[in-house]
Order: sequence, then C-alpha cells, then structure tokens
Amino acid sequence: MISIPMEFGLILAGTLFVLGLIGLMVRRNIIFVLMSIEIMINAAGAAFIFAGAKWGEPDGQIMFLFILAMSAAEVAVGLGLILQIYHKFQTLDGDTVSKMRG
Amino acid sequence: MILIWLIAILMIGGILAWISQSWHKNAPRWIALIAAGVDFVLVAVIWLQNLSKVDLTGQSQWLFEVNYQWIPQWGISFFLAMDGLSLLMALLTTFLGLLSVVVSWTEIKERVGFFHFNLLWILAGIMGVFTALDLFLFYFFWEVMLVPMYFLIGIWGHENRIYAAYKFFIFTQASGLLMLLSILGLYVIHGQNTGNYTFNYFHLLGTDISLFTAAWLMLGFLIAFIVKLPAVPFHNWLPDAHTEAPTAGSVILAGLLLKTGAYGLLRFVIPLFPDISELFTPAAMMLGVLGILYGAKLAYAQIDLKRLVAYTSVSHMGFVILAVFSLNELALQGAVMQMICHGISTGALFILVGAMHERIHTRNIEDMGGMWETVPRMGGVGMLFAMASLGLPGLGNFVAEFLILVGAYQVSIFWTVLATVGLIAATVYSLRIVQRVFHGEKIKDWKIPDFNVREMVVMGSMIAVIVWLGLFPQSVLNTAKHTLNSLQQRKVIEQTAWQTDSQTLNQNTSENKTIIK
Amino acid sequence: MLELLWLIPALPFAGFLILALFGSRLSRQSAAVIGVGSVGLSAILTLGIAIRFISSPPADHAFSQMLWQWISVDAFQPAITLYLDALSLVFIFVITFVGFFIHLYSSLFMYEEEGYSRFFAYMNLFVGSMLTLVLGNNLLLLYLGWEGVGLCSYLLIGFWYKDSENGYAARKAFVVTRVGDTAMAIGLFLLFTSFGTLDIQKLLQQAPQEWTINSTQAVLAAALLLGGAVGKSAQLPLQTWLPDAMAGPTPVSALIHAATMVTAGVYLIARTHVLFTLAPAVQTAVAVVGALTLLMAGFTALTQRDIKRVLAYSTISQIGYMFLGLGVGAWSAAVFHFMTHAFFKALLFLGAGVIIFVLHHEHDMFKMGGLRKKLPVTFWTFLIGSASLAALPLITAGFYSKDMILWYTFAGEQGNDWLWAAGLAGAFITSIYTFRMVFVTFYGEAQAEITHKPGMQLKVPLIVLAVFSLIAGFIELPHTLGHLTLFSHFMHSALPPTEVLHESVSLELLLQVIAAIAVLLGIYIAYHIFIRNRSIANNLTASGPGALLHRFWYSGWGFDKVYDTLFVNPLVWFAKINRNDFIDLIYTGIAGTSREFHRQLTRTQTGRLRWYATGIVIGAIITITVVVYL
Amino acid sequence: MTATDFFSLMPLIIIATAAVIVMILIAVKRNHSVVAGVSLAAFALAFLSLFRITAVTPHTLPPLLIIDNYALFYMGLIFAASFAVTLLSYNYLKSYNFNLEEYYILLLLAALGASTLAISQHFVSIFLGLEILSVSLYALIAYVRTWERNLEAGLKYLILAAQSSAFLLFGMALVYASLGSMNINDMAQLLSGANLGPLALIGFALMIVGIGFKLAVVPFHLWTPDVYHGAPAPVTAFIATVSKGGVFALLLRFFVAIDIYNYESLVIAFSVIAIASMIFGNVLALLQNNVKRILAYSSIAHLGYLLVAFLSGNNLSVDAATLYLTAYAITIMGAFSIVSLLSGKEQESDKLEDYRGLFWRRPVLSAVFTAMMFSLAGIPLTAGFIGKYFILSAGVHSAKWLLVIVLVLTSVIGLFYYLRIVVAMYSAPTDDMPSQPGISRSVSFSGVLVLAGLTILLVWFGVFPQGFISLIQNMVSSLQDVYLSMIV
Repeated sequence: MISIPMEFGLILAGTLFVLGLIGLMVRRNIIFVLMSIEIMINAAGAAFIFAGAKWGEPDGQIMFLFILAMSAAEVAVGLGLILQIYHKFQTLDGDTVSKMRG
Repeated sequence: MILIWLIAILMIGGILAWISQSWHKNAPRWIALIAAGVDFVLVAVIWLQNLSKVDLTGQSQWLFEVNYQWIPQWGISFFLAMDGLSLLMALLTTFLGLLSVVVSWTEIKERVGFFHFNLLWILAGIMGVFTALDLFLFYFFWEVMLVPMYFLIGIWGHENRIYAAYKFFIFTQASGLLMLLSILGLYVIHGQNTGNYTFNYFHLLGTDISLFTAAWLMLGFLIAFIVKLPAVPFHNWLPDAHTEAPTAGSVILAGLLLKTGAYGLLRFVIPLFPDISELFTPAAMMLGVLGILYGAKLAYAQIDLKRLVAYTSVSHMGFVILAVFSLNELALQGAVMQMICHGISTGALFILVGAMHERIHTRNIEDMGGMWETVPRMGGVGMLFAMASLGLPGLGNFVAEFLILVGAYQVSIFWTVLATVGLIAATVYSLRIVQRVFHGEKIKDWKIPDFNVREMVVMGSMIAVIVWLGLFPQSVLNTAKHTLNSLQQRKVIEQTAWQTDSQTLNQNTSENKTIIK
Repeated sequence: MLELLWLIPALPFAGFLILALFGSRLSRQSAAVIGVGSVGLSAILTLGIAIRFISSPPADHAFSQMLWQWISVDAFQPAITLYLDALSLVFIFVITFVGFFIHLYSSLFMYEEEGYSRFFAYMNLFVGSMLTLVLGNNLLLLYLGWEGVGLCSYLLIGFWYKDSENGYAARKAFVVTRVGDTAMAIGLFLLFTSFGTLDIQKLLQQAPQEWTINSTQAVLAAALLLGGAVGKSAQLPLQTWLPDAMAGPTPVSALIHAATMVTAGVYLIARTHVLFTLAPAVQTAVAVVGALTLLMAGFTALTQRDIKRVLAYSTISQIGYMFLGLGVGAWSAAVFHFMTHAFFKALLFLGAGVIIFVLHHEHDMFKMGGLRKKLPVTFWTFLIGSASLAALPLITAGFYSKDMILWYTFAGEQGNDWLWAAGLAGAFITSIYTFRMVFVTFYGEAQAEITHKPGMQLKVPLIVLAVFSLIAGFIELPHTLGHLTLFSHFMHSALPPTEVLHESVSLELLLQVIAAIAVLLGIYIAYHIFIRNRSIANNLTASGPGALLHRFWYSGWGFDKVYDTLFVNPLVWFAKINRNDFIDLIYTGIAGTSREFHRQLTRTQTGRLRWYATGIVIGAIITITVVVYL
Repeated sequence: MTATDFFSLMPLIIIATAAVIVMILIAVKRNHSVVAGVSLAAFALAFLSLFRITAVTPHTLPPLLIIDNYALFYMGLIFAASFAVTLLSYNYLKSYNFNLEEYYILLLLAALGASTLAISQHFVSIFLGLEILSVSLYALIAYVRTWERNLEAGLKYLILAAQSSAFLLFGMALVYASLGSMNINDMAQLLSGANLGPLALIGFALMIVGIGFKLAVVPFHLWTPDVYHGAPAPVTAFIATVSKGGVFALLLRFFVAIDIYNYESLVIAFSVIAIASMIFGNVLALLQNNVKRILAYSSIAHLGYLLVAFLSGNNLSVDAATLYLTAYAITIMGAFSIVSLLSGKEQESDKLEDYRGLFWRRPVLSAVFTAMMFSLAGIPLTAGFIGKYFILSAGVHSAKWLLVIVLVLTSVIGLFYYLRIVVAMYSAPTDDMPSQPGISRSVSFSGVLVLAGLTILLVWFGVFPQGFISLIQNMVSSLQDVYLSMIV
C-alpha cells in the first residue's frame, strides 16, 4: 500500500474547509449555508482521520464517528429551525432574517 | 471602637431615615438630624478632651485605633485610626453634615427618606476616608462616598443634573481606579520586598521603591487626589457638579469631598513617596498657582452665581496644593487651615446661594441686584463670606492663606508671588458677588423673606466659626501639629537615611503607635 | 492707665458688634449714642493715656501689651500685641479725636439716611481697625488693621449701594489698594523669611545687623512695603481710586479718605523707617513718588469742578508732601504734616459736607457760589482750613508742617534741590486751587438756594477742627520763629532725627520767604482769576492747547484710561470669551470621540448572518497571522 | 468502571437521569410545575452531591475525564446558575400556552454539556460537551417560536456556532496531527515547553477561534448582541453564565495545562483579543438603548477582563479569573433576572425606555438592579468590585501594565453605560409614559427567591469576601500545581 503523506491529506481537508467557508460567506439560502457548514465539519473530520492515520491510532476515526453523530443532530435541529423560519418569514434568504442590528 | 461608632451611627441613621419615610414625612429629617448631631457631639467631645493631649511631644500622633482582620488572604484589614488631622477633618465633616441636614429641611420636598439616606452615607464614607489607614479600606471608602453623592446630584439636582452627575462620577471613578492601580503596585512591591503582603499604611510607609517606579505610583495617587481637589486641568467636573447639586450636596462637595483630596495628599502621597514628592514640588506649585489664577478668572466670568462660587473653590484649593508640596510646617498648617476654612466659607456661600435660589428660583446673577434692602441679613452674611473668600484678615481664610504663602515663599519665591496675585483676583470675584447681587439698582421689587431663624442659626454658627478661626486659630493648629510634624520628620528621616534598612523604619513606626481601644 | 490701652480699639469694635447685631432694632438716637459714644470714650481714654505717657514715659518710651497669642507655628509667632510709642500715640490721638468729631458730625449729617445704624457700624469698625493698624506691634496685626480699614473704606464708599456707580467706585478702591497690599504681603513674606519674625521692633533691630545698606534683600523689602504704602495712600501710580472714592458720604471722605486711612502708608513707612534707611534707593523713590504725586495731583485739582474731587486731589497731593518728607528722612516732619493735614483736611471735607448737605447733594462748585453770607460759620472755618491747606504763613498749622518738610528737603542730608523745587511748585499750585475753591464756592453770585441750616452737631466739629488747624502748628516752630521743638523732640523717641547738612538760620529764612511768596502769589492769582475776572479761566481752557491740557488734567492725567486699556479690558475680555472654560473642550472632545467611535463600531453590527460569518473568518485569519508570525 | 468512577460522575448522572425522567413525565402528562420542580430538584441534588464527591477528588477517568476540585467548583457554579435559570424560566414561561415542558429537557442537557466541559481532559469529551451544550442552546434560544426575534437569534447562533465548532474541530485535528495525542495531560507532557511547529500553532489558533466564539470575545463577538437580544431573557442569562462558565473552565484548564505562558505568540494573540474585547465591548455598549444588548456588549468587555486575569499567568490568575467569573455570574444573573421578571408574554422589557422612572414605582427591584449595575461597574460593596480588584491585583503582580491600564480606562467607559441604566431608573417618572404591563406585574415567589439570593450573595461577597476567597483557593488553586507538577 502506498502511503499518502499526511500533509496531502491535510491540504485536501483544508481545501474542503475553505470551500465550505466560502459557501457560508456567499450563499444566502439558509439550506445551502447549512450544507456548507456540513462540508466544513466533515473536512475537520477528514483531517482527524488523516492525523489518526499518521500516528497509526484509531482515535482519529473514533473522533470522526462522534463528529458524524453530532453533525447529524445539528442538522436535525437546524432543519427544524429552518422550517419554523420559513413559516414565519416566508423566505429562506438569510439576509432578510436580520431584524436585529446595531 | 469609637471610630466604628462614628461611621456606624451615620450608616444606621441613613437606613433608618430611609425606612422612616413611611412613618411620617418629617421623620427622616429628624433622624438624620439626630444621627449627624450625635456624631458631631461625639467628635467635639473627643476634640475637647484631646486639646491638651495632642500637643505633647513624644506622645504618639494617634489617638485611637481599631484594627480587625478583614480579608486576611490579601492582607487587608479593617484598620481605622485617628490623629489630629483626622480629628479636625472629622470635626469638619460632622459640623457641615449637621448643617447640611438643617439646610435641606425645606429645600428637599420629595423622596425625603432616600435623600437623607444618601446624605448620611456620604458622610459615613467621608468619615471612613478620613480615618482609614488600610489602603484598600481607604479606597473602599473613597468609592463608597461617591455613589450616594452621585444620587444626590442626579436625583435632587437642578436642570442639568444628569450631565453633572455623570461627569462627577466618571472623573472621580477614573482617577480613583488609577489610584487603585498605584495602591496595588505599592502592595505588590512591598510584598515582593518583604514577603509581607499587606495594605497596612504603617507597613507600606517605608517601602523601598526605585525612583522611577515610585514616580509612576505616585502619579496614580496624585491624579486621584488632584482630580478631587481639584487642580486645573482636572477641575471640569467641579463647576457642573457643584452647580447642579442641591444645596446640601454643594456644601458637602465643596466642604468635604474636595478635602478628601487634600487629605489624601497629606496622608498618603507625601509620606509614601517623600523623595518623588520633593522632586515634584516645582510642578505641583505650578499646578497650584495655575489653579489659583485660572479658577479665579473663571469665577469672575460666570453669571450663574452657584457656578461662580464653585470656581472659587478651584482657586482656593490651588493654595492647598501649593502648601502641601512646600512641605514645611507653616505651609502644611496653612493647608489644614485652608481645608477647614474653605469648607466653612464656601459652604456658607453655597447655602446662601441655595437660599436665594429657593426664594427667587434663579441663580443667574443678572436677574439679581439691589437685594440688600429687602434681605439685609442675607446681604450681611453674603458680604462676610465674600470677605472670607477674598482672605480678609480676622477671618479664618486669611490665617490659612497667609501661612501657606509664608511657607511657600521659603520654597519658591516665584510661584508664591504669582499665588499672591491670586489674592487680587479673589478680591475681584468676591466683590462681584456682593456688587451684583446685593448692591446696585433694584432690578425688581423683591418680595422675598429674609433668612429665618433656622437659617440664621446655620449662618450664625458658621460666622462664629470662621471668625473664631480667624482670631483664635491656635487650638486648631495645635491639634494638627503633631501629625504635620511627623510628616516632616519622616521627610528628614527619609532624606538622611535613604535606603537604609526599611525594616527598621517599619518597626519604628509600628512601635510609635500606642493602642487605645 | 496704660493697661487700659486695649480698650481704645476694643471700644469701637464693641460698638460695631452691637450695631451690627442689633442695629436694625435700635432707634436712631441709640445707634448714634453707641456709634459716637464708643469713639468718644476711646478719645477720652486716649487723652488719659497720652497724658500719662508724656508725663511719665514708660521705659524705652514704649509700652506694649500682649492680649493673646494669635498664631504659633514653628517660628511664626505673631501675637495680638499692642504697642504704644510716640508715633502710634500721635496716630491714635488723631484717629480718635478727629474720628470722634466726625462721628459727632455724622450723627446729624446722616440722620435722614437709610441704614443709619449700618453707617455707624461701619464707621466704628473702621476706627477700630485703624487703631489696630497703628497699635499693632507686628506686621501681621498691622496687616489685619490695614485690610480692615480697606474693607471699611469699601463698605463706606459703597454706602449708598443703590447707585451702582458707587459700588463700582468702592470696588475700584478695594481692588487698587489690594494691588498694593499684595506687594506688601510679599514684603511680609520676605521679612519673615529673612528674620523669622514679623515683630516690628525686632525687625528694626535685626535688619541693620544682618543686612548691609543697599543689599538686594533690603531694597526688595523696602520696595514691597512701599508698594503697599503707595496703594493705601493713593500715591503714583495707584492714586486713581481716591477721587472716585468721593462717592461715599462726606464724613467718610473726611475720616477715611483724608484724615486717617490714606495716611496709613505714611505710618507704615515711618514705622519701618529702618528698612528704608537700609535701602537709600527706595527711600529716594519714596521722595520722588511724593514729589511727582504732589505735582500731578495739584495740577489735576486745578481743573476739577466737583468740590470733593478737588479735596480728594489735594489730599493726594498733601500725602505726596508727607512721602516727600519721608523720602528725605524727615520722619517727624512727615508725621507732623500728617497731623495738621488731618485737622485741616477733615475740616475742609466737613465744611464741604455742610455745603453739599444744605444744597441737596450739589457737588459742583460752579453751581454753588455766594455762600459766604448764608453760611458764616462754615465760611470762616472753611477759610481757615483752606488757609492751612495753602500753608498761609505764620498763622496756620499747615504752614509750619509744610515748611518743615520743605526745609528738610532742601537742607536735609538726603535732600535735593529738585525735590525742593517740586515741593515749592506744589505749594504754589496748592494755594491756587485751594483759593479757587474758596472763591468759587463762597464768593460771586449765589447759584442755589439753601433749604435748611446746619445744626450744632455740624458746627461744633467745624469750629473745633478750625481751632486745631490754626494752633496745632505752634507746637513745632522753626529756628527762625522761636525754635520750639516739642513735637519733633517727642517723636525722637520713636523716629530718628533728621540730619541737616547746612544748618543756617538765614538760609532757612530765605527759603521760608520764598515759600511764603509763592503761596501769597498763588492766592493772588486765584483771586485775580476767580473773583476779578472769570473770563481768564474760560479763555485759558478754551484755547487749543489749553483745552487739551485742561482735559488731560481733568481726567487725572489719563491714568484710568491707561489702566483700563492695559489691564482691565484685556482681562475682562479674556474672562468673557473663556466663560465656558476651554479646558472643558478636551473632555467634551474625549466624549465626542468615544461617541463617534461607538457609532463607527456599531456599523459593524449589521445583523446579517453572512457578514457575521465573514467576521469570524477575518478573526480567524488575524489570529492565525498573529500566532504564526509573531 | 469502578464504583468510585460512578460515584464521581454522580452529578452528571443525576442531571442526565432527570432529563430522561422529564421526558417520561411529558409522555405521561404535561404539567409545567412538576417538570420544573423535577429540574430544580435535579440541579439541587447535583449541586449537593458535589460536596460528597470532594472526598474522592482528584479522580481521573482515563482518558476522557478528570474530576478534581477545580471541576467541582465550576460544576457547582453551573448547577447553581442553572437552578436560578430554571426558577426564572418557570416564571417567564408560565404565561405562554404552548408546550413548555421540553424546555426543561433542553436546559438539563445544556447544563450537562457545560459540566462535561468542566471535567473534560480530552478532545473527544470536549467536543461532546461543547456540542451537547450548543445543540441544546439552539433549541432553547429559538424556543418561543411565536417571537420572530427568537427564531432569528436561534438561526444566527446555530449557523455561527456550527461554524465555530468546525474551526475548533479543525484546530483539534491539526493539533492532534502535530502532537499525536488528544489528551490534555499527554499533550502537556509532550510539549513541556518545547517549541510548537507551524501546524500546531495553526491548530491552536483555530481552537482559539472556536473557544473565542463561545466566549464572545473580539473579533468573534458579532453574534452576541443579536443572540442576547433575541433569546428569551432566562436563556440569555443561561448563555451568559452557564455556557460561558463551562467554556471558560475548559479554556483555563487546557491552556494552563499546556502552560501557554511559554508560548509568546499565543499570549500575544490572547492579549490582543483581551484588549480588543475590553475596548470594543465597552465602546459598543456606550449608547445602546436596549438593556439586553448593553449587557451583551458588556459581556464582551467582561470576558476581556477575565482574559486579563488569565494572561497574568501567576499563581493568582486562576483564582482571580474564577472569582471574577463567579461574581460576574451572580451579577449578570441578577440583571437578567430582573429583565426576565419584568418581561412576559406581552412584551420583552428590554428597552432603556422601559426602565425610566422604575425606581419610583418598583424601588426594591430597582435597588437590586442598581446594585447589579454597580457590581458590573466594579464599585465597592459589591462582588464585582472584589472581582475586579482581584484581576487588577493579578495583573499588577505580573506587571501586565498595558492590560491593566486598558482595563481601568475601559471600565471608565463602562461606567457610563451602566450609569445610563441607573439614570433611567432614577429619573422622575412622567405621566405621559405608556403603561407597561410587565413593569407593574408583581414578582412571584420564585422571582423573589432568586433576586434575594443573588443580592445577598452580591453584597456578602462584596463586603466579606474572605470565606469565598478561601473556598476558591481551596478548590481551584490546585489546577496550576497539578499540571505544573505533572510537567516536571
């Protein structure tokens, strides 16, 4: 098996992370924002796996499982919230859901 | 114990006064009167008992002490002590406190209970400031007196009270926090030097500090005190606060709060940082003279009578700075006299202005004039205290200012001469009060009552005191003497034995105190 | 008897206290009784003490009485101690006696006025303070009296407070004298710092031992004291307040601004003469100031229309003579002139007061006229006073005292021909303006009607003072006229005699004759212009340069204007524009800056989710940068 | 797992069980009071159980958890605060007529998450605790669905917290990648003052972002006012006390363990954050007209103060930070108690205008609120003063003059806006003021209980702090010694 250097993996994870960030910053639709966040969290999970691989430990993969579970919970709550927001605001545009400022 | 009682009576009285509001509308007034009166009598008795005692040389300067653990982990104790200086200040505090209650009798009509609560708590705080010998405790009281004062101005003040209250609070708080930093610095340095982390004044006295650090630490103390005093250019809170405060507030501000600044200089800045103080002398004298002249100039320019009187405080307290940093017995005695006499004379002027405002509902000097005929008693009193303010011999202020100037002359001729010019300026603004308010053409047909019996009692007692101070100041001078002497002696010790073992100095000072509980 | 000394100032003070506390409840009669009585008692006591003092002088010709220790701080030990010697005796004598008669006069003069008891309260306070001034054995107590009389002067000039002009005049008087007082106060600091005491006698003893002649310290000390004296005695350059001070009631002008307070400067210099001896330059300055003042004031008096202003300028001028005397070391002569001046000038003021009184507050001489017949007593006494002021030879007290000063100015060790010439010129002008006043007021056609006659309380003081104005001179006669030295001999226990360079009776006679001629010539000129041919005066003042000069003199040589432009207006201007204290701008600036900062920062709180997310990203970038690159 | 392990986890078990019980109760019959009562009992029980656990501390449950006195103290703080929040919530929610009971489950779980943070010593448990806390908070913030503001705040918190979690996770991953351990103790031993590689530095930086977000320090503070403002008042109180308390406990433990003071760049980063927080927080609050937003901004500043204590890095810093945090928790809880007691279904009383003249109508409430404001401003006689003093003391001890002076100067700015609230309360009431139902409502027994308790604590700690200081010294001072000894 050819071992891929960890750095490459981390760069991949980092790229994913930044992509998620960009999505977060530019998308207005809350659903897409939520998706971008999922990308970021999963990128972090990937980074854990690469790190675990480097040290030859299962810890990274265990962490990934936790991350998966928690992000599922988060998305669940998030979708619930989005539902309510759509009820109330009749839109999913993140920018319009900003009454409070200053 | 008596020291705790002095403070406790006021605090308990305050709480009672607040509660008693619901019993009867006059109950808070009587309770406050009794509390302040009892305190006054107590202090007066102490003073009379110790008149002869304090003069003895060799005896400790401290009359009473009470020292309890408070926050032992941080070396903080509840340490109160009284010497001649504190005693005089306590006397002034209770005297003016008593008068403040009396002058508020008819002026304050709303929320009487809360008013007297604040009044008495200010007094308690001031009393604490004048007796605390633990630096942390001192800071504690320093702040405690501000809060009720803030309410006093902010609730019962005149038109622009909120602004004034803010300004007052922020100025004093900001400077107070800097002082807290300095206190902490001193505490840490002393702790690191000796391993004894304490805020005890006597222990901190001989702290061995490098000149550079000492300069910064002193600056913290100094700023707090000269903001309070106030010195130009930190005086801007004063005219607003004094002008907007109710009469009792103005009396206490001018008569007592400003004195805490002067007291702080005498009690803390000079003894804790003798060398730096000496280096600082020229700058301090400049500040003092600047205050004297600039304050006088501003006083002259005002058309709001209360503001005018307020600015005279800036001018008069300039003398105190001048004196404190001259650091010889004459000037220091003068400073103490000035603290007392200014308290009385400016207090009286504020009461006068307050009474005037109560009657004609304006403080604008241009709406007055020719009132002597209608209110000759007010006129006479006003004249007398205007004279006191310009330093007429025979009244206390003269003794104070002359002692200060004689003392300062020995240190710096230049600044003293300029300060003396301030006497001319004082003449100009003082006479302006008399001229514009009481003399001149009647601008309208005044139909206002003259001072009544209550007010005449207040004024009469103040006149008696100021004249007595002018002709027989010696009893006051004797009381302060011991404290001021030890102040100078310490300077001498520090100079001769600079960088000797600070440990021995600590022992000396702690041996010096005899504990009378 | 001497132990009762303390009562002399105490009685007027007691009178003041009673009047001040209960004045409003006292009837006019009882107020007058207390006011006049207290000073009267003092005068009687003074007489008793004077007799005792002269008949059996105490040791060292001085008596001191300590009442209580005033202040005791370190070396600073001023006590309330009274000190009586020949000098202070003369002063208290004049103060209490002239004071008593003026009080008596006032009891009628002021009867119609509001604030009758207030008037007597102030007057008593004044007498008490003045007595304290001259009796104080240390400079601080002297300073107390000094300021006390200043206060009373202020209060009394502004007695008719309803007219704000009076108030301003009073304030001017107080402030201008305070300028001098401040110099004096600094002088006290200097003296105390040098000698560790303010006790006058100790100072006078120590000064010659520790200071050499013309040492900087001595010069400074003397100059500073001179500053005080100049302010109080209305000499150049601080003379401007006195003419305005005439706004006060006439008895006040008589007592304070002629007889007593304004001569406090003379007293001060005489009292501290040793210091001036140590500073010859300053002493010369005293003489020069005196000479210039007497000329300047004399010329000004020539042009005034207000009878009281004429008298005021003549007072300035006469005090100029006293300064001249002091300046040339003729101490006793100066004090002598002080005494005679007190009599005749008080007399003149009281006389003028009568005229003003009967003419309903008319001050303008040119609206009087022809009063000779209607007010015979006043006329004759006024004439005596004027003669004395003009130093009419032989019969008037003024002649003897002025002559003594002129003689020493010429012949004394520190004398100087120029100073003498100035004095002589002054005498000449004095006689002109004095008799101008007499002629304009009492001769010519009557311009106004008299409504009521002066009563006894007005006449008695006039007569008594007139007698004194004539005979007081005979206690000291020059070599040429009997050589009686009662006064100077008496003074020599307190003041050193004057050294005379060329003691020559013939020279003295010559000078006296010259002076007498000058005086008589002056009277003749006044007679010529103001009785024989008034148009001369009109012509003189109508011509171009004459009018200019007239205006210049009339305004008191423009001093007021100069001071206004140089000091008063700029200060008032500065006060006005900076009423709100520009330092406050710093703090409002800080507050404003914080507010602006707040506003800008608040703009970052847009409420937009994407921006918030971006904010975190920016934060992350900053954090990473800091962590990695620092 | 041994019996001791279970015993030492007692409080967490109690809370978790209570959550389950509440769920069952809801299934049986909805009853607001009963549910609230169970939650209260759970918090009380958990709090009391802490005293028993002191017998076995410090106890480690390798590799995830450690239960030491430090953790116990913070758990105590969390439970006490949760207890108060529960009381307030009961009072606050009872006027609403939708399903309220689930709220308490969320509250219990959030407290559980925060406590987990206090006892964590491993990335996994940290992450778990943080997520339990966050996810519960999303729902809590948006709980009153009828209010648009609640939803908006919930959404913002959800997105941004998730974003910050991602940063934290990525940071953890990088740290793990460079150090090879996720256990704090192991990391501490691995580092032992050695230099950090760039990977680890970036990792730590990203972790700072994650933690900084939770603490709401500049520049991760933008969400704070909106969420504080939008959330129901008791929830805001919860965020300000429990959530921040838990995260700060973690911060202290983690960075003290790895001895951050050896890494200048990290110290500088924190110093920048602290200074920026103090300045921005105070300036932002300056002219705010909404009390909740003022308190939000002020919380940014207060966290800055806390960081000063933390950065002092001497034997006082943990004590000082803990003391300050406790004092702050008491105070801010008190402040939000009043806001929440005055608010209700009709309106949220959070505008400055609502408080105008309050003193003359509700003197006691106003006096308490004034005391809270003074405590925030650090004026004597209040716990806030003692706390601020202690921080200054710690700062001066380490001669962190820049931080200390910024602290002093910015607290002067702070004074201004606290006084604005006070001024509003004491200004004379005018007749034309609209009547506010919330203002006139009488305070229920539970509200009085909370307020009385908090006020007594506030003044007690302000005047007689010695017992409190001893407690803190006994409980948390160990933290530094433990880790320091471990490194050696």
